[in-house]
Amino acid sequence: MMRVRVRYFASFREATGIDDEWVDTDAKNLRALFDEAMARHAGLDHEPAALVAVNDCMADWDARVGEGDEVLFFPPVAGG
Amino acid sequence: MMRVRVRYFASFREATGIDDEWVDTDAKNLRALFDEAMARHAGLDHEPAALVAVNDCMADWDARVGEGDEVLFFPPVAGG
Amino acid sequence: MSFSITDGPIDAGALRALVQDPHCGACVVFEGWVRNHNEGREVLGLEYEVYEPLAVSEGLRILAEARHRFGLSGVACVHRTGRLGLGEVAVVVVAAAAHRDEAFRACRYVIDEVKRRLPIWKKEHYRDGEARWVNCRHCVAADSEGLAAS
Amino acid sequence: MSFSITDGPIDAGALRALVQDPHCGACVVFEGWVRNHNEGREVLGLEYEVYEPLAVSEGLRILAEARHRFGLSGVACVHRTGRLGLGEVAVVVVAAAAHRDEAFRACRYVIDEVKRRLPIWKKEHYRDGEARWVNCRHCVAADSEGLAAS
Repeated sequence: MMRVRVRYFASFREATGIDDEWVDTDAKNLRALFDEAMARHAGLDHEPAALVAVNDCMADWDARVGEGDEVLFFPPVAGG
Repeated sequence: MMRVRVRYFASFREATGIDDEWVDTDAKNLRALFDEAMARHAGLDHEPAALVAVNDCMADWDARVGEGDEVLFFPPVAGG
Repeated sequence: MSFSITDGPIDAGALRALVQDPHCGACVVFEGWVRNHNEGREVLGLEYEVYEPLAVSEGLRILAEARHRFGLSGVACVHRTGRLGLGEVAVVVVAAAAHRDEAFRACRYVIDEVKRRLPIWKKEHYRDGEARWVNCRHCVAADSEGLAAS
Repeated sequence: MSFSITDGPIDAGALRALVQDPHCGACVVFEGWVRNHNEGREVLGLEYEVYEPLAVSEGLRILAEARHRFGLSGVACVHRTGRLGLGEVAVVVVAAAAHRDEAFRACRYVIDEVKRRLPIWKKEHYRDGEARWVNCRHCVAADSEGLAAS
């Protein structure tokens, strides 16, 4: 079991109703961590174009989660 | 025999040493008119990308010449 | 090479000055403007949310890629955050190169990657009072307590 | 839609204002700058010769083509004539459209056609005192009585 900080942005923040939370998890990768977040937050849903970052670096969904990581869940981006 | 005005631009003007001239000609098209100009002006030479205009409209080299036309001989352009 | 996020008006002239270089014969500028319609709906304004730490580092990465790929002399980008009204400039990209082909391709590359990769989100506010996060498949239209009501 | 020839500095901001439109989400600007080298030779400056009556009518034709092909809202171009120093702006094209793809393609189309079709000629003045009409295969280098000596 490890402890990570999870942050939600834009529509994900509105769907969960929170900016961030501390989570105790055994998730083996970031995808599994997002699945757990969906189980906790009814409004949160899969977005195929969603992105994820760990400790301010863009990451792959199958990257592993580490103790104390700050994980950023980004809904599909729309700059410009 | 018709009388036309011929004008030279940029490198063509420098090659002929004149801005323009009146010419009596039987040239059947603009290409033939340019050939006659080359015969008169030793410095003038074929430029494959040269353009021609008649009475301020772009024209094809095989277009016919008319009495009183103003014919503009343009060396290869280089705007921009 | 310069990438920044601002909550005030973008000075496109200052950005252009950043890339000026006597070796360059071509400069291409892209400006994104807030337009009054999207997908058939009348837009009143929009707001951007930007996660700045990563937007800036990833933005600089995009500029470095463009410089490397296209042999650019200079390239710069500024993106707005916060609320914008109709006609305001949301983003500017400038790219300068010896010849125009590189400048056009680099400018296009940067704006395409900015839209695809940066953690920036856009919420449009419509005349009918609704507001919606753009590009978000599942999001229900948010309520109207935002810009559209102000 | 506006095309003009000028012998003074080009005001890119004024040109951009001409194409502003609340329907447009994208504006692409091309600027051609006088650069300090060409084909390996050091350039000190250049001069343009323009045959204005036809440059303007053909220029307007190019803008109309771009507008028709790419569904543009606004498009404009200004080209310099006469002598220019290093770094000066020789030509500006602005194209505004609902989306960026049309704006990029239209801006590129206009500058490509301007360079290909308009009766405008460019003479480069080099550090070694020579001057040469650009694009002119057979021209011998002209003597140095022009800009390079001044």
